[in-house]
Amino acid sequence: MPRMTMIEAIRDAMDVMMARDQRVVVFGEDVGYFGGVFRCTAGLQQKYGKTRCFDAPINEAGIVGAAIGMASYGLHPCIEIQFADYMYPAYDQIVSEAARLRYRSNGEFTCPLVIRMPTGGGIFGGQTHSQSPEALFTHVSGLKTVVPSNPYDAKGLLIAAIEDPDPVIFLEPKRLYNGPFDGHHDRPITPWSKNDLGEVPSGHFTLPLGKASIVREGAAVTVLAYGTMVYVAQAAAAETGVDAEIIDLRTLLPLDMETITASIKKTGRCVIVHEATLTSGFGAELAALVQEACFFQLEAPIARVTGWDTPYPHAQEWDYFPGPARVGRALVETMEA
Amino acid sequence: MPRMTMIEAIRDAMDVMMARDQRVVVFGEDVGYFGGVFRCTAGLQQKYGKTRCFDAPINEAGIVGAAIGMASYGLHPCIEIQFADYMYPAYDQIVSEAARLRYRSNGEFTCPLVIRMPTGGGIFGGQTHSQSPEALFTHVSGLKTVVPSNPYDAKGLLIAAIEDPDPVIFLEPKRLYNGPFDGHHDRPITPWSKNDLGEVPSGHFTLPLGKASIVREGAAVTVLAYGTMVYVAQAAAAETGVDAEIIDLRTLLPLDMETITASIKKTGRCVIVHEATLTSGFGAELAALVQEACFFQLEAPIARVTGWDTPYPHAQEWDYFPGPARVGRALVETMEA
Amino acid sequence: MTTYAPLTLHVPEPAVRPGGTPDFSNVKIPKAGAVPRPDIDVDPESIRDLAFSIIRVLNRNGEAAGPWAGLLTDEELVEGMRHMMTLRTFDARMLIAQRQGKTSFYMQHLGEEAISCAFRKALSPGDMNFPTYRQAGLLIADGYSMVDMMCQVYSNSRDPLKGRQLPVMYSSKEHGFFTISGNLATQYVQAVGWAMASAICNDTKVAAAWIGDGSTAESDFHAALVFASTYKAPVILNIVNNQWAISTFQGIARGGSGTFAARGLGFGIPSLRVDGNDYLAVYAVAKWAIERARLNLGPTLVEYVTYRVGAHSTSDDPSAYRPKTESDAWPLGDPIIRLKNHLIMRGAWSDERHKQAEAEILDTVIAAQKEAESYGTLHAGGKPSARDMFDGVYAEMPPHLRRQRQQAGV
Amino acid sequence: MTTYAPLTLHVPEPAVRPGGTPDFSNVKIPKAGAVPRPDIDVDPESIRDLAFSIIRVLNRNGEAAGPWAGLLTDEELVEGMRHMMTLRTFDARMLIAQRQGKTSFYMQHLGEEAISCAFRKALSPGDMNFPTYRQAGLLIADGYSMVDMMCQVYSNSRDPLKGRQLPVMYSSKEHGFFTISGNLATQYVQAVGWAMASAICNDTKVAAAWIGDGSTAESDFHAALVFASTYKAPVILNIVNNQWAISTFQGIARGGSGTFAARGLGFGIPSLRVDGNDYLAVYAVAKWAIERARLNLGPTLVEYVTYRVGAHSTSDDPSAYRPKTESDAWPLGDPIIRLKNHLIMRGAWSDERHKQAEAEILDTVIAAQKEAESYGTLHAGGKPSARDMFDGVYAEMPPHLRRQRQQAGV
Ligand SMILES: Cc1ncc(C[n+]2csc(CCOP(=O)(O)OP(=O)(O)O)c2C)c(N)n1
Ligand SMILES: Cc1ncc(C[n+]2csc(CCOP(=O)(O)OP(=O)(O)O)c2C)c(N)n1
Ligand SMILES: [Mg+2]
Ligand SMILES: [Mg+2]
Repeated sequence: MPRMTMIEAIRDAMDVMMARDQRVVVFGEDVGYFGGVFRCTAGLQQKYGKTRCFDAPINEAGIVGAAIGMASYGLHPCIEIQFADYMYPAYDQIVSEAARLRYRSNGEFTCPLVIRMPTGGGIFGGQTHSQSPEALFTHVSGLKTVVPSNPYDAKGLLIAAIEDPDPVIFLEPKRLYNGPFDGHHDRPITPWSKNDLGEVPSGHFTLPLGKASIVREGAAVTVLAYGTMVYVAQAAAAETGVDAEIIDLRTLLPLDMETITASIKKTGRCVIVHEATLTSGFGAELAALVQEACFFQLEAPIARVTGWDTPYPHAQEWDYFPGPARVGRALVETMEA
Repeated sequence: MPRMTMIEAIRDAMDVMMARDQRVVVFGEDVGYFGGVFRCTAGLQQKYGKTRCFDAPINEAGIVGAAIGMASYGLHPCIEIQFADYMYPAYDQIVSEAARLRYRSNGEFTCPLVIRMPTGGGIFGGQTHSQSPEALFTHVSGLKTVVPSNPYDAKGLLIAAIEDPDPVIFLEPKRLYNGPFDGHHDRPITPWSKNDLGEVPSGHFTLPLGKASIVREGAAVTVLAYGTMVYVAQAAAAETGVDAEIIDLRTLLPLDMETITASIKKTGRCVIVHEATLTSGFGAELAALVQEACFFQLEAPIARVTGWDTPYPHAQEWDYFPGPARVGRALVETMEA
Repeated sequence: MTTYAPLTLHVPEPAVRPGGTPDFSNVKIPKAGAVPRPDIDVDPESIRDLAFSIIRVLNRNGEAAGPWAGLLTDEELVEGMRHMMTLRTFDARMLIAQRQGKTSFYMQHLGEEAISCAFRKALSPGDMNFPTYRQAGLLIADGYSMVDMMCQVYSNSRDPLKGRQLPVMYSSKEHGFFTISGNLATQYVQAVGWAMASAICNDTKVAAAWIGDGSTAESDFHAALVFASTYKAPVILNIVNNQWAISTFQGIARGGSGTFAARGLGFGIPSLRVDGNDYLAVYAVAKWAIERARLNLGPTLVEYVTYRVGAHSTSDDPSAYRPKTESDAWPLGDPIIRLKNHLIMRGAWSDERHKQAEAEILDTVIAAQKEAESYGTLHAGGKPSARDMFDGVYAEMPPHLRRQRQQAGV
Repeated sequence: MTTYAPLTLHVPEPAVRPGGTPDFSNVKIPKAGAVPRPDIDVDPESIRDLAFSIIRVLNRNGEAAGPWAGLLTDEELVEGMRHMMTLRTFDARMLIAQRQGKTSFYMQHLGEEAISCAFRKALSPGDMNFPTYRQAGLLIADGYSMVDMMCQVYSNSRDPLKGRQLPVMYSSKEHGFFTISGNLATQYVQAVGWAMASAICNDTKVAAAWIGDGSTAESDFHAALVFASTYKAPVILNIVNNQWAISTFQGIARGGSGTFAARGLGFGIPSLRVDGNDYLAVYAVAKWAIERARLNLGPTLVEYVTYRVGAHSTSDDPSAYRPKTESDAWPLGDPIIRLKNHLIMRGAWSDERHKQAEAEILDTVIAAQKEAESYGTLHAGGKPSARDMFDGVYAEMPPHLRRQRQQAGV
């Protein structure tokens, strides 16, 4: 199997789908000739022509709004918002329009649309290149929200997202584009080419939206994580020696409650990790669901380790980022509670 | 003390502040000559002139964006978004700008701004006149979020919000504008003039942001509610006979965890009620906090009774609205768990 | 150094408020027939002045004049008048129904009937409108079932939208009528995207975007113009300037530009203004703009100058913010009366035939209403089920929604 | 029925891509001095053509020509040149520092120095700029401390913004420089609001909004123009058209309008284009627009025609999307060289003095850099504390944040 970075896997997913399905079109800021500031669409314009992959004006509302119109026509747009931090101007189109089209028209008009956006910190991007807005999507009925953590998943999930008949928010942890990252920013980085998860089948394959994956089996405590935090959690488990079962959620909505519940019924403890700010983050929903489903099995309070309730700072990036030390502490405390 | 509707109390708060403080300006769609579609600003233009209370173009981003500019100049704008459902076009200005101005400029530029918006259902407003987007604000560092449930609170909290040095989202449950509403839509309505909470002091007074109020003392289970749901919870308690302690949160952020924790340590049970959709609603954050703070006191899973994860439908309004029957069932189930 | 006088904020005000005498002397109205009809592939720069004039066909005497006249046969005009009369009658009945508590809300078209009725006739099957709540004429003129429309208004058991939408927020793909959003302006740019899709697919369908004067202030309006201008999308960008946005006069949205059509000038988009109460003028301009789009010549912006005679909606009382008699003073008259006079002048119509048509139409509308009410009204009779509420959020219901539906016991 | 050819989507492309020969023959450049200078209270309608021309003062021979010339003394011009040279040197040093890993990111002004440097000199104390990341000349020309700027770039212990902001996102209330947002266009409408506040308070301060060519496509641009037009806000709406938005040429944002200044025409806002590489022309137009605002005559829109000679940012490599030599072909030249030639021609400057000034400025910048680095750089030396991260989210820290700070152990 070819080895790919996450960028290559994402590009490959679009490539496969553009080749198979004339309805798939790709556009966004700088995605055409140049191929995107993270190079995710490099070469697609050359291969499929500029009416299937093109540069958009800098207007996120317009990008999503136009894509909704295209989707309702019958196309399957897969569009890029340059950074998740810049999705807010498009939020109305996403929430009030894309998410509700099928419902309000009783299925007459639908919106098969994928909105890709790089998310998360760890690249010294400051307040406006580091955000993780997933909870702002999971609150909205009609959307699905996906966060892949490796090249293999990224390709399989992105193809599934493009084939999905409904709007899918596809959040790409930019810190993982070129290799896994466990939060040890002072250590050398392993590229995907040296990691098994960089092995990605060529051609068409999908992973179902709504299925989590257990990335580490364990008996002591269940860790719920996604994106970059999957690796941070693994580092924390390794470093503390806590026998954690680590679940990579992959899709936040629909959520794989079956896998989550089975694990927590086994371990009796739960730590939730995400990079977004704490209050009303997706961890809140996870905690609420877990305590509801597993109340009588829980032996300790569910802990959340997250970004702080501040904007994402530039200089204090590693104070903000919920790294392995903080996650490790939560594991130990949860075991001791 | 004069009796007022919630509309009158809100208007009175602005009136008092416009008279005391030249810096307070009021604008929004239809708020000038006409006085607002809910009449909350009626008479203010006549009294204070059209440069202090005026009609705005229909552009919510522009309304908030211009208000941010004014606030940074030194004014204290108190602006209206006609319905909370129409705040999305302004969401970027609220999240990326208003909420972060103080932080990113290290206090050089600040944003004393109140954004009022009618929220919630119960008036057959359909998908676009019924939403409760509070969780989309509580996730954003730098914002405060207030939801009054009666005329007295509305006035005291709104004056406090206008005096606050930071941006405050002020959500007005429109179903309560003219009287309390317990969800029994088929029964006659009591106006505020017949309710003690309609007694509102004239002149200046404030209620602190961040203090909840216990509206019903009880020993069996704690109900966390705000806005319209405060009355629904009261009806449910009365009808089931469950000895619930009902807390009206009043401010969602900052949250009065002291009052919440004290109550749950006493009752050992907790039911959370809100009208917004379930997933990633503010109830998720409440559940996460409560299980963390009171894990060892809890005798039953924390229950959430909320709007369903669908858009707010028109015809099925009362199927969607979490009424006293559903809340009552949750009370009983939580007692039996 | 110069000392400067203190700045003051300019807050525009309408010429008259309740108590005052209506005054439209500031509305400059060119003679019917006076505005030239440019070639279809005209350079937008060369017709900038059309954004500041008003294209009119019907003059005061009911004659059709000038280069935009002569496109429609007597039969087509009679049909157009019937559409407008039907829409007006439909509105009148639904307004009463709302007052009777048969539904929660209604919005009428009084005075604006010509715009959507005439525009629809200029479109072809397969084209798509992205309408606001004040273009039901697009459905009426395309023969969409009035019963279905009423069932939607009543949110009853036969409501094609299963009670999910506010009254008048129709949807009919078959009739080229995109599902209406309650959010203003959002669909303007979607129309552009739909038109781009038609071009991407090398089809020949065109889109029509609709917006009100007040809503042009929304930012999505800009997004639409940027995308339409850049990609030369086959779309007609319609602005219905009915002078009011709820209680707010059009000057607040328009600001210092003389007109709304002027907004198109900054984008190199041909921008025309047309007498919105003149069925013939609306049809002619629509035809011109649609032809441009279909010939791949790109977008056209059209401002329809009209007046909202009725209240904004059943929740509104305009006497609080404008003189009660303002609509009588409106200088462009009533679209139905103007077309009627024209037809009579042409010898194709008479007062009796008009009265007869009125009666027939009323009968038809009442019959439709009876049928619709047999399927229920908002608070009585048949209604969509609570189960319907959970359907259609996604193509396939995810587990959490299934669980919620179970909890709801439906 | 006519049959129509299939539609096709128009996707604009720049004239040349890497490998091609740079070609600016489509940029029509009027002679210096050719464009008239209208009265300050001119009717916007009567100067529509200024949105399609370019106001220029310095001609090819370095002479100042025409009605916009003659506003600045030799000393002022020399000062202006020093500002531009300082900014260029500052940029060069910070670019190197970034490459050395002393900070994470940098954005330079190469080729665009005249715009912000000249504009600042036309403002008065108390006025407020709402800049983008490419107007640091506003600070340099106002005498803001370069050490403070560098400390911000380094996010070090003396960073006035405590390490919270990305490099170059300066803030200085004292110097009329609003805290920069990383989000494009958001501040354009805030500038209008600030200007409205000045008018509401009956002050005499004016605001200047700044935006790039690419960012005019953002919807907030529209919000700004609507509010400015409606309330006649005392604001100057600046558009810096440097031909590129990262890899995207200006045609994608501009679409079918010939220019960006044209966008103002739809709002009745006087809209001017000016040679952005001509210090004298920028100053003259800025002065005119600021005077209009201060006299309560309302907003002015100004498009500065320039070229982004450098990369978009340190994360960008323009050779991937445009010919490497494109900047050499740019017909409006280099702002520093042009002003230098003018001063030499005036007898107020010489090549030696220029070299000397270069050396002096380099020394000053290096000294500032040394001092700044003594307070730390991003990854070494003094840095803002983790405690700083929790401060300033609110005026008073709420309990939940206090608890989090405790948890963080800082
Ligand atoms: C985004 C948004 N903001 C506000 C509203 C509330 N609203 C509904 S209709 C209306 C006035 C629209 O006026 P106009 O565009 O002129 O259309 P008209 O009603 O005159 O046809 C307003 C403000 C809304 N529906 N959506
Ligand atoms: C809302 C938003 N969308 C996208 C971006 C990413 N971005 C940063 S700069 C830029 C290009 C801006 O080009 P232009 O406005 O021409 O300014 P210039 O860089 O040329 O000065 C883009 C797309 C952003 N910062 N904010
Ligand atoms: Mg209107
Ligand atoms: Mg640019």
